[in-house]
Amino acid sequence: MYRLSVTLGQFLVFVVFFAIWELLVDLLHIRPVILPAPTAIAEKIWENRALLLKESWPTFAAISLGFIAAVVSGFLLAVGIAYSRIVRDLTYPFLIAAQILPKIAFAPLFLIWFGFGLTPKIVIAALIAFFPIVINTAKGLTSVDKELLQYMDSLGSSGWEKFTKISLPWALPYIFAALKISITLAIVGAVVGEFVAAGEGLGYVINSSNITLNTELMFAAIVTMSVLGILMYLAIVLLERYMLPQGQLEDSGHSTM
Amino acid sequence: MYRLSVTLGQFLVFVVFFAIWELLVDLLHIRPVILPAPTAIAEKIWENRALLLKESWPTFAAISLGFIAAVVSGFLLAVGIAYSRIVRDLTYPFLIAAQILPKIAFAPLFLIWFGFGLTPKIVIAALIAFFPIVINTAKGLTSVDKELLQYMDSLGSSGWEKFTKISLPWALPYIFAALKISITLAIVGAVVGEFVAAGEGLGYVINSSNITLNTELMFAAIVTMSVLGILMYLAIVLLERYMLPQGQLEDSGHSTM
Amino acid sequence: DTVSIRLDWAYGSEHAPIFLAIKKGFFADEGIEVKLMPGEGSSVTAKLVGNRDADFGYATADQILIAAQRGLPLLTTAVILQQNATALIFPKDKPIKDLKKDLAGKTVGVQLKSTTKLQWDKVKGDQKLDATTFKEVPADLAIVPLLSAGRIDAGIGYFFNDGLKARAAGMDVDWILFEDLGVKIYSTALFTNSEFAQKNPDLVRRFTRAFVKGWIYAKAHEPEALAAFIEANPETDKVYAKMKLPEVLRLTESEDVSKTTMGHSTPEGWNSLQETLLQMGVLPQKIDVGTIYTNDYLK
Amino acid sequence: MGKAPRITIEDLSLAFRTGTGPFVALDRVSFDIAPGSFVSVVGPSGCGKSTLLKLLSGVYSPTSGRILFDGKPVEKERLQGQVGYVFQRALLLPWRTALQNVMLTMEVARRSMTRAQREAEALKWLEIAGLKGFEHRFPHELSGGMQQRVSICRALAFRPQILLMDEPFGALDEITRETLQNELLQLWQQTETTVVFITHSIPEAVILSEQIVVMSARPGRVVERINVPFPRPRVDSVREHPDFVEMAGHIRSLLHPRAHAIAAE
Amino acid sequence: MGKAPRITIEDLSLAFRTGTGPFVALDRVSFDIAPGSFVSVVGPSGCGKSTLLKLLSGVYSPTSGRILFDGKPVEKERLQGQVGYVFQRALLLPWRTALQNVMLTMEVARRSMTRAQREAEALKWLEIAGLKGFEHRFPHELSGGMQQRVSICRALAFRPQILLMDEPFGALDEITRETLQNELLQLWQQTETTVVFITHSIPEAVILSEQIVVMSARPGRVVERINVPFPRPRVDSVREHPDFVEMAGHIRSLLHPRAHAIAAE
Ligand SMILES: Nc1ncnc2c1ncn2[C@@H]1O[C@H](COP(=O)(O)OP(=O)(O)OP(=O)(O)O)[C@@H](O)[C@H]1O
Ligand SMILES: Nc1ncnc2c1ncn2[C@@H]1O[C@H](COP(=O)(O)OP(=O)(O)OP(=O)(O)O)[C@@H](O)[C@H]1O
Ligand SMILES: [Mg+2]
Ligand SMILES: [Mg+2]
Repeated sequence: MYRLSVTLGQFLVFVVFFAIWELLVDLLHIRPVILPAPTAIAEKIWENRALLLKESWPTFAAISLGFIAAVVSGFLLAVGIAYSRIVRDLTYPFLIAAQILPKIAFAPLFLIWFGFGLTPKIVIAALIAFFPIVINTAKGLTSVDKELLQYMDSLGSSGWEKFTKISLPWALPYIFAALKISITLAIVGAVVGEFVAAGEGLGYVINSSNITLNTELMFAAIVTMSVLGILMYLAIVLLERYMLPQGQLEDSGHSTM
Repeated sequence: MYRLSVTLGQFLVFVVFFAIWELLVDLLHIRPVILPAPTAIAEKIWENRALLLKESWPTFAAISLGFIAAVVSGFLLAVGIAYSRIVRDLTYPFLIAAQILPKIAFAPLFLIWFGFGLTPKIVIAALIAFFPIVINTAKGLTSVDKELLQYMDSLGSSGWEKFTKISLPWALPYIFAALKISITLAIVGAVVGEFVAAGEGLGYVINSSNITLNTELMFAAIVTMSVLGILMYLAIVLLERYMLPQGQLEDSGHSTM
Repeated sequence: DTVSIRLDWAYGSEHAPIFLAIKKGFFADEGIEVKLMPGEGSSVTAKLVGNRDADFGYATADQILIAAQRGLPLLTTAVILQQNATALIFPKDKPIKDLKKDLAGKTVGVQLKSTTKLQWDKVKGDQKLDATTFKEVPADLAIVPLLSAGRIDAGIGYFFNDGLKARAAGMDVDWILFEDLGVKIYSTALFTNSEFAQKNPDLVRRFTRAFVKGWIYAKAHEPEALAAFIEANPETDKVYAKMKLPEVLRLTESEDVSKTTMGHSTPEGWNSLQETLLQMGVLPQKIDVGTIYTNDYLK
Repeated sequence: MGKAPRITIEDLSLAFRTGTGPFVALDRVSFDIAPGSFVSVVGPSGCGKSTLLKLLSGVYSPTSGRILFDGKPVEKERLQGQVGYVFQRALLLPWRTALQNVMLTMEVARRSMTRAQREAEALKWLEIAGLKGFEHRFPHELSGGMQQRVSICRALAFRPQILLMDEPFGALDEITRETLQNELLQLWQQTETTVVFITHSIPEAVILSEQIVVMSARPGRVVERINVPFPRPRVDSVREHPDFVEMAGHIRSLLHPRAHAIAAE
Repeated sequence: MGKAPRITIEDLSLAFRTGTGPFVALDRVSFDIAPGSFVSVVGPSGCGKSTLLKLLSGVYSPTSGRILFDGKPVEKERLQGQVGYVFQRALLLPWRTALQNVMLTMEVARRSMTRAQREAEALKWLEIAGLKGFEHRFPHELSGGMQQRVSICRALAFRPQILLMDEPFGALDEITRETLQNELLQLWQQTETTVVFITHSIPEAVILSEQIVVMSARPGRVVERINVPFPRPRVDSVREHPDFVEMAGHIRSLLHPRAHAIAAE
């Protein structure tokens, strides 16, 4: 019952949003270069469906590879930070510096350093998506109940066991929060990468249609991009539902009938 | 003792990093337009110190205002999400969609929608920095020990008291993790904003020196940018030390002598 | 042989002759397979070719000169667009006839991401405009929407990009060419890495020949060029593309070219460009322009 | 401070939603608690004692049945400042020191007190509980029994009208336990406080209370309600009194068969 | 399974770092534990009992002094699979069910067992503890006593050579407590297990153990070590035996003055 009305509610908000948009464009005679109407965008999407689908693939590849690279490396670094004070103290300043560097400013240089095609896109996506993984995972790993670890110590368990049986499950909610943030950042990264360093992909379509002031096509590509992104985000949500047992999901807790 | 050697270690890593960079540039005869040597950059910073200092102000303003806007609005939304299932269910899809939209692609349109100067920069910075605040804060607020809240209920305490005395302090570590992620994103946002929508600020210096192939100046501005960012990041770390009592700081815990 | 070439920006009908050359097999005739890539501004293209990440580039001459002065080994083999396309664009209902008077109180959009802003600075100096009487705002990639939204009263951009796009979008705009304000400089040119040229003189010659041939042929067969471009870029705005191509082709003309051949350039032309850049303040010192261009590969 | 209300528990049931379907924790429990009385609840582990206390404090809402305070249904607003609750777990705020944890309840339930009054009151109770010198320790720096004592102080310090105590003295040594029992009885006698007290110690229940509610498990039901007639103060020697021994034996026998049945089930 | 080691505690001290400077929790504690013996530790709350157990299990390292197992210093590797520990808190993994929590120790400490064996063993212990039907509940769906029982099962299920139990039965009703006491004694008699048992109940200590270590607080010191000579099995009636009463009284008197001093300090 509740689920159904929520879905309806979400749908309604969507419809109202687009209706207002359409009306505003119509009533205020806003030119398509400034803001195209939703119907015009929809039309453009339908017209260019083959193109948009085709261009989605390289973008998808860049996002997923960049994301995976960020997750793997970020996770490993977080483990280092959580378990070794030296690693933490020696990497933190550089980590932060690296995160603060406006990577977008480097994008043209990336082109020169990493060549064309997939590589620079993946690098940018990974670089942008990396930081939240490190911060959140390290936080999760260090917030473990100390007595639980002591209990494992009393069993003479190995560090590896403590890690897999206690710390990792404990940190999972933190990690999933990070994954959700990072996937969206990987998307931004891949798009930026495609702005500067690619002749294909949705980012390229967005950029080139922006330059040629083909605003409808730009919006069409942005919409496709968003749909792609939402699908990837949902994949993570599903993974979370699957991996986090009942005891750890947000909406669990004491429940009376 | 340990602190001292860490500082030395960090310093050493820095020195080695720059030494290798300098050497590589020198040995491989890399042209300054492609990658200037650290010494050349340092020289450029010194030469242009007045300019860089002056241009730091608008950037600083954009970052801080955008960050504050993101924190305030993100926090409020997170509270709504944590306490109202309807708010959560109705905002989540849009939140995610908004996060996934390549806001950078919109940057030129922001000019049209928000005018020139500070506003579009703040908007972009806030939009990019917003998401981690919402996700992490909501996570923190919903992860509170249910029995603690029940205890407060038994006292007949108001929702506001439960919030300020239990949920908020409980969520603080999550919130600070988010602040650290977000400040760096606000920096990226402000720079992107300055790339497209400003005639001043470090982002503008980076962009315009990139066009005139004055790569040294571009790096000089990037370095200044990073220093600015690191200072702001450190401000948050200090705030964290000050606000999180001993019981909640990362390195607390059972400690024997 | 496979030769890569990076253009200045995303594909537009200003690149139609290149698509035509590929389609007609001019490159194939020379035994060359072309790897065509869009660009992200002339400055990036210049850097990439200087770094040997692309064999050829198609970018504005000012950026080539700046990059060469900054030590990148670049060699221009054909100056295709002989005239400066930069213009002050404004709606007809807020006309600007006399720069000195009509700009007062207006907001001018400038593009920081291109040297057009610097050219505008030179114009301001040359024409002794009082910059305090009007307002300049950044407007990268958004001249037309901003004009359309009334956020700016005039914008600096390429007339064949921003100007024609505005018209294609149904706005009634006019423009003053910088060429007519005394900024006579070469525009877009074909260039390569000089080290690459030294090692492969024959390949460079063949490539340049095929490239220029495309432009000559396009000038004579404009509809065919347009068709080739649209075929390769079906999602393009066809009205705008059709409007733009003849204007671009017209820019290939000059007194010099009419006497010699398409793509030809002169020491005077390059020196005048260098002079302008010096005045604009983007070039710290002079270089010998003879080292950065040659007409040798035009046969 | 007003008078404690008469508490009427009518046909109270509560079922939990679990992975394997609903689980009935309390099944039609009914009894009265007179104002100012001292009621102990005993029963096997898992029979629903804590659940009953959570219902009384308004933390849970019943699946059916109701709880009346002076004939009126409980409302959260009316509960404010009336109920002191010692949870089974110490349940301290990890970011507050012992002292600050004790002050928490007063902040919430006794707004009229000044900060200084709160602190004085908290310090007094910490001292009674033998925690002098540990006021500024964080919970993780205290032993298990000490944490439990802080939790008891927290509930006693604000002098509630109704005191719900879930095995408060379980983790304490005999001496500390006796000290706190005495303090509790004194507080109860001096004020009009109603105490509902869960314990696993039958002697403790008999020594402290006026009435003992004996519960059985699966589903949680009231088996018998026993009045404890011994005069006060009840000294340690009452333990040897034949009536005392008999009553303890009776309660034990009430608990026995059921409990064994569970263990063997 | 090998024989339990002889445990030698030599001059063991431990100080905690606190906000207000170092705090001595244990002060030069020395005693021996013979292989296969049952030792109870009693003492006022906060006297360092839990700390002692954490030192024995290798969780803490002493500030000075040492612990020898068969004459050799303890090492983490050698402890593996030897020590079962029931913490004072239930300390279950919130994301594992009761069954999975019990299986945790076997996964770590008894690698040779198959999954099925582990499960069978875990189920057996859960049944003994009266938790049949609750195997697939998550900790937050169990009552306090049930959680504690899961924690006890977890320690017993893998049949360690040394069993450290920190007030294991504190939160249990008499019947469940007796059942588990009997199970524990049986396990102890059948195998060569050494048990170190913390309790606040003097009768419990006397009934269960061969030796009782009485501790005092601030700083934590050993006051006396008492041998318990009563023959086994010790039935409930032993409580009435005059020797028993006398011993209990003696222990109480050892704890009394100190404890009162603390409360008044
Ligand atoms: N992590 C810690 N930091 C500082 N002090 C501590 C810490 N852990 C324990 N203490 C102190 O050490 C002393 C002994 O603690 P311990 O937990 O061993 O007591 P205990 O005998 O088990 O008491 P209880 O019966 O209450 O559980 C206490 O005074 C306690 O405050
Ligand atoms: N949140 C919950 N979800 C599902 N079942 C629950 C929940 N809380 C308690 N129960 C079940 O309800 C029953 C009663 O629990 P309760 O905590 O009231 O027992 P109790 O009498 O306090 O036991 P103990 O003496 O062990 O503390 C138990 O069987 C328990 O498993
Ligand atoms: Mg209970
Ligand atoms: Mg203890």
